[in-house]
Amino acid sequence: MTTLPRPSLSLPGRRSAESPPWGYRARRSLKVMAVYGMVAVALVFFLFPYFWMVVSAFKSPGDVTAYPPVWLFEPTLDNFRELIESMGALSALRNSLIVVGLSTCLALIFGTMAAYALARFNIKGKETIALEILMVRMLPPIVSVIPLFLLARKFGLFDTYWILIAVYTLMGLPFVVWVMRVFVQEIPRSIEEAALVDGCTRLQVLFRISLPLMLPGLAATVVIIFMFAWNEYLFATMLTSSAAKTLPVVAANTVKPRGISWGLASAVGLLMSIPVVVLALLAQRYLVRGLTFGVVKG
Amino acid sequence: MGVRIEGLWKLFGGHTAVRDVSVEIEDGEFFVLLGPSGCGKTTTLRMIAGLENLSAGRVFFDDEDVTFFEPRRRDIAMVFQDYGLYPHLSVVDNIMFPLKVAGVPKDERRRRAGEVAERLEISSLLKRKPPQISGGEKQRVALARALVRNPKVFLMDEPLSNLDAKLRVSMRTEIKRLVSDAGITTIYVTHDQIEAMALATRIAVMNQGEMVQVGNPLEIYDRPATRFVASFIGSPPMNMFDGRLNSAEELEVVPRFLGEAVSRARVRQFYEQAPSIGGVVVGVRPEHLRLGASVGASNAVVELVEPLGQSTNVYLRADATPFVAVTNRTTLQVGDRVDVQVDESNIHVMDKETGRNFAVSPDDGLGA
Amino acid sequence: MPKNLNPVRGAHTHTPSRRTVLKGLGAAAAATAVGPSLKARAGDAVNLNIMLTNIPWTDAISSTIAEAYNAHTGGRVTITGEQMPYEAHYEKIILELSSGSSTFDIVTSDTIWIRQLVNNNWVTGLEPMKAKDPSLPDLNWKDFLDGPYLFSTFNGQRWAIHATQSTPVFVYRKDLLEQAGIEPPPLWNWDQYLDAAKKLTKNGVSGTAMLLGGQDACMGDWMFRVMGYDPNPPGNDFLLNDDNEPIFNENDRGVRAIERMKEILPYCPQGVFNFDYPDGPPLMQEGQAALVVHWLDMWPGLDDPSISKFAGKFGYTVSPTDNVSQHMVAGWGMFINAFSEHQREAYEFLAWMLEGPAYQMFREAGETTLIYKPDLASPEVKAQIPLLSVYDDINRLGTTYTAFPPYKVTNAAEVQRLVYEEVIAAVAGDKTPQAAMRDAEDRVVKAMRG
Amino acid sequence: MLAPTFIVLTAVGIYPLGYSLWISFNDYHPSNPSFPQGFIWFENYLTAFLDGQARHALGLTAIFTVSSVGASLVIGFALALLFNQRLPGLAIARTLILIPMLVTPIAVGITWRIMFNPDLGVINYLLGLIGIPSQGWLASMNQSLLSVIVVDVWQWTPFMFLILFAGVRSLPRSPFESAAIDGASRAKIFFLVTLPMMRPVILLAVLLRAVDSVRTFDQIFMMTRGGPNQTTDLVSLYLQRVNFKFFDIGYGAALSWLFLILLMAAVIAFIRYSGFLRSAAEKEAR
Repeated sequence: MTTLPRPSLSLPGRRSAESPPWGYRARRSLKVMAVYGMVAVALVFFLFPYFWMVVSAFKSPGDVTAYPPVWLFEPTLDNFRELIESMGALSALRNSLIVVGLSTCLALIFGTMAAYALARFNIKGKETIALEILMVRMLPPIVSVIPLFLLARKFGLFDTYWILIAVYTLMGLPFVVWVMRVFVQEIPRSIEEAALVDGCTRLQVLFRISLPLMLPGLAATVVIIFMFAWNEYLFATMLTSSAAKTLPVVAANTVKPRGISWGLASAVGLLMSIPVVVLALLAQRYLVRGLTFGVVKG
Repeated sequence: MGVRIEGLWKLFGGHTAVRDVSVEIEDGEFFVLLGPSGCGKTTTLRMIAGLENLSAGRVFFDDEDVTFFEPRRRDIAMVFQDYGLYPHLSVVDNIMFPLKVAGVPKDERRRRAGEVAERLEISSLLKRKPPQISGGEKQRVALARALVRNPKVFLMDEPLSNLDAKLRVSMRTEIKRLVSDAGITTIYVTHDQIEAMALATRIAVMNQGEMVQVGNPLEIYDRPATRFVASFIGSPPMNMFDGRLNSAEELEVVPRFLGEAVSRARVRQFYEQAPSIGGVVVGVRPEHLRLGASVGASNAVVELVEPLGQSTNVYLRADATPFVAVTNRTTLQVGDRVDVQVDESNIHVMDKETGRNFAVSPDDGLGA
Repeated sequence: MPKNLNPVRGAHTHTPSRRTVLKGLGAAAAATAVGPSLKARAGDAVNLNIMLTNIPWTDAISSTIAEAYNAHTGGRVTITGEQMPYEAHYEKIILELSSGSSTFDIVTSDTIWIRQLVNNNWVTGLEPMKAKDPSLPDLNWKDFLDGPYLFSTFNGQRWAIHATQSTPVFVYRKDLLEQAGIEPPPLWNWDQYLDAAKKLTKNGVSGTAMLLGGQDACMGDWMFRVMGYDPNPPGNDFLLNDDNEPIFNENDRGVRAIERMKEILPYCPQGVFNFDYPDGPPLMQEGQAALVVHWLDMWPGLDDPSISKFAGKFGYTVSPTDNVSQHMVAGWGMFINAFSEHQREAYEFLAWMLEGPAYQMFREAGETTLIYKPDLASPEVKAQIPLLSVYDDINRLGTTYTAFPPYKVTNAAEVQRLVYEEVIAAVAGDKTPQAAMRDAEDRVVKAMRG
Repeated sequence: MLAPTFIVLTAVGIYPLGYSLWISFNDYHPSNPSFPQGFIWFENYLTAFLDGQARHALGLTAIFTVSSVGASLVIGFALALLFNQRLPGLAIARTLILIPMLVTPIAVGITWRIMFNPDLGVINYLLGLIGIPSQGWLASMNQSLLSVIVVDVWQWTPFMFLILFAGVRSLPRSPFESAAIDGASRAKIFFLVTLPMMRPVILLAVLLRAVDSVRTFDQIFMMTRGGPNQTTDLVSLYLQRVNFKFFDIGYGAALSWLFLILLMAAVIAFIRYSGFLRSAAEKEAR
């Protein structure tokens, strides 16, 4: 038995005054500085174009094309004014919100139901289904835009919300099914069985028990499918006219043959990014988890 | 190889996880760090391994200061609570991994891995991958991987806590056998006092970041230095009662028979150690309570009897205070009145505030 | 594909007439007033929906003109317009009209797509309408330039009212020419142009600019040069003869045009290969180039000091040429959709447009390619839009008008694209100009099937 | 419960597909009734095999996809490891870095076109400040493809990063500590432990990105429309031209189908070769 220290009742600070040698601390702070340095480089690369877009949105036509670029200028809201007054941005915004909002909801509901069915009931060939879902995502949109245009014409759906809602619902479905299947699987069956024993119907189990547990997954999915539908251009421009025109069409319209309205284009880009960025910020905690599609369980 | 740590501190933000821990572990010792979860034992182990930066202090292997060595330069092996196997590698590749990164030739790697696998009886699993084998098997693989490289120090972080009760006991004996065969210095972290008692040549009990007592298992059991150690070790735990040292003459405690069992001389001895302290905690281990048949002076009533086969837990109440005693097989029944007796030497009197055990003298088991 | 070949349906000519009666606006129409249809009852408000693109004169249609016309009809007719990006305008026209859609009552279209609309019977001729229904108002063409007739008339019939007329204009920096000691051009040949471009290239200013990134814009650049070489019978386009055989490389003039383009390439800004119409004006406003030849309607704002650093320093004249005195014209027209349910109202609206004030509203909205003679004669307008001085030069030099090339074929967009691809490949140096022209001829012949 | 999905899939997904399959066996020019129209068996498909522009577009698409996905994988992985450090402020930076993927591709295209403008753009200006001569970017036939790849990497690396980051975060810690203790250097830990353990996540991220990347249209259309001189003429842009400039709808459909079949073959090969779905299914079974 060797000499052992007594149980120490000493106060903190007595021994900690003795600090690690300089080399050790320096190496560590060098490492921290390197991390922050790289983060700064990444931030500049990923944020500068967005910054430039935001800045341009508030520039006058003379400032926005100025060369060398001007960094200090008198900000103006003219671009936004023009968007609203002569480019119909407000009604397009309303259309976008209705179309994208509804289709996101529908895709969520249908997709979650399908995911629930796939995950809970033993359906053969899950691998094939996953593959098929992926295929829908791979379709070049240009393949289906002309048939859909004719379909919409035939059934009087052209330039209505319904056709775009249907298309965006389809676009979102594969994603929802894929992500939600994983979240359904992670809900212990025993919880649902307990609810059944406690006298819930199957539907009540779904809405009262399972759905709340799937919320993180739903949140992540909402952001992604909302984003894709919100930013979709080809169908929006082909399947609508004036009544159901959405924001991406307005955005494309800012490229005028006599000069890109750089300010207008930036303003509409900024305007459009706001809802998505807000949504993503709200759900970003869940985004990380929701996006691994069950390949990793986080 | 001996391990010496001096004044180890670990601060996480404002929280002090490890507070000025120093200890010297001898070559070949099986040293257990014991304590409840969050007491800093795992952090201490990880600082020894080099996985955690330390806020202050020094770590020596023999006489070499390894405080700022990266883990890979310390020549140690470690078994993790969740085994830390590489999920993408087969069992044999897992075992060979340390040899591979050390640049051992392939044939040599295979030979050594085969030997270790043989010794741990996992030769039939070599081709499988970790997700395909059971917890006990993973545990063996992790041990094999640690043993294959003949490390200087063997670190184990709660290696048995993910196993079921039965397997835990059998693995426990196996680990003890393997490690003592190899004669490697081992530092072992656990919160299970039985495991600690069974394995250790010496135990260090930790609480709230501090090392409160170091000693061999029986010392720790018989002479707990503090109220914490006393209550942490033993099952069922030590009975504890609030009491007062009113004067050099009197130890007041309910149930009264306890106070009565302590001689005046001994009360004075306690009182001299801390004359100003009134509140004390009086402790007695359940197996030190002797239950006699009631001969008039019965002082307790039986409330519940738990026959465990080997022994029996008898739950009693005296002076409206409940406590438990452990006896051999007994015919006692609920409602029986019994006479409870205890030896003065088995009664611990501890400072209510600091927790210090007056029954253990400072140089008693705690070294200098 | 079965199409409604009858451009004017009975129901649609009759009902509006009755409306006019009740409004007390046309006595003659009373004679034709017959059975009311459920769709459009007398006194119902009518909405005319117009397919527009995103340029100033179409802005005017959906704003000031819409208001004025609504007031003019006492609130009976409202005008709505939908702006299509120029890039998407062509495909939208085809998709809409080929499916027989009545979404748009009036469709605006670039010159080069006109044959498509007419040959497919997607639009209603103005003169046949008038012939069928004499109660319709007369169309007053006399206050407008002659150029647009070229591209809105087929088989002796009028198919559209013209909205604008564009023509090549040579824009140059007066100050830079003066500094370099170059006499400013009334009429240059291409050698003089190249020479000036060389001299003007310095200090971050390019001698000249081209817009090679856009199909239509690059074709313009090439055609300005093509037409400078050989006399053509008036009315012939430079691309195909009357039998739709390629003639753009007759006597190697296509090759020579490409060589010209390659010669001035070193004196162009770096971005020249990706520049399209929208990139031109900022380039000149910021003073990055000294000379450019391009369509008149693509250079607005050069003399606006709030967006142009070199406002007031630009001169305008006719496009350089070697030995021909023809000048291309192109522009936009407004057509009546053959599937529209409001053809009569559409006609009335177009007739009202031709009364004149609407064209002044074009100008007020910022349009610079004017065709309304009273505007063009006004000194204030000319001072306001110095670009228009090019018309004076055209008149002074006695040039004749000729229409922009591919307007004569039905699949103009495709033909233009094929030629564009070959021209750009040759300018980029992927092919020799000769090979490119041969390939272009082959591909155009193939594209003319059927 | 599968019914609504099935209905939407049929009406909006399968029907147009079937229609375009049928059209692909037709000569169909809605823009020009005087052209021959009608059923022509496999003529469109035969034409496609001889179409040099289609091959050119396919080659460009392959280069574009491989380099864009490859670059965003490397950068995304580096970012995932970088942001896995526990240091103050990184959480905010991590969120900010997601912004590019949230911006409308149309606006992304326009913004980058403005910035890439060789004569008026801010990028050449900034490069000029540090003494780098101005580049042609989108206008240069040598750099245009690179430039559109840069934009794609810019926009979608955050998406890649998000998936990889989730993967890195969910990795158990102990194998890395085991490896450190077993004597592995940082590089060895990365190649022998991190990479193999991240394999399923990497495969997933690559698959998702690649499938999206081959369809990229909006940004490139806004930036170059396939130019200059067709150096950025990806399949999606060529398809748009065939369909909407030439209005050769039958041929466009045939090209689309060939492209889709090729893509499916590539994806299936990728999945089979990498055992991606199998490993996911195994994981699920446990």
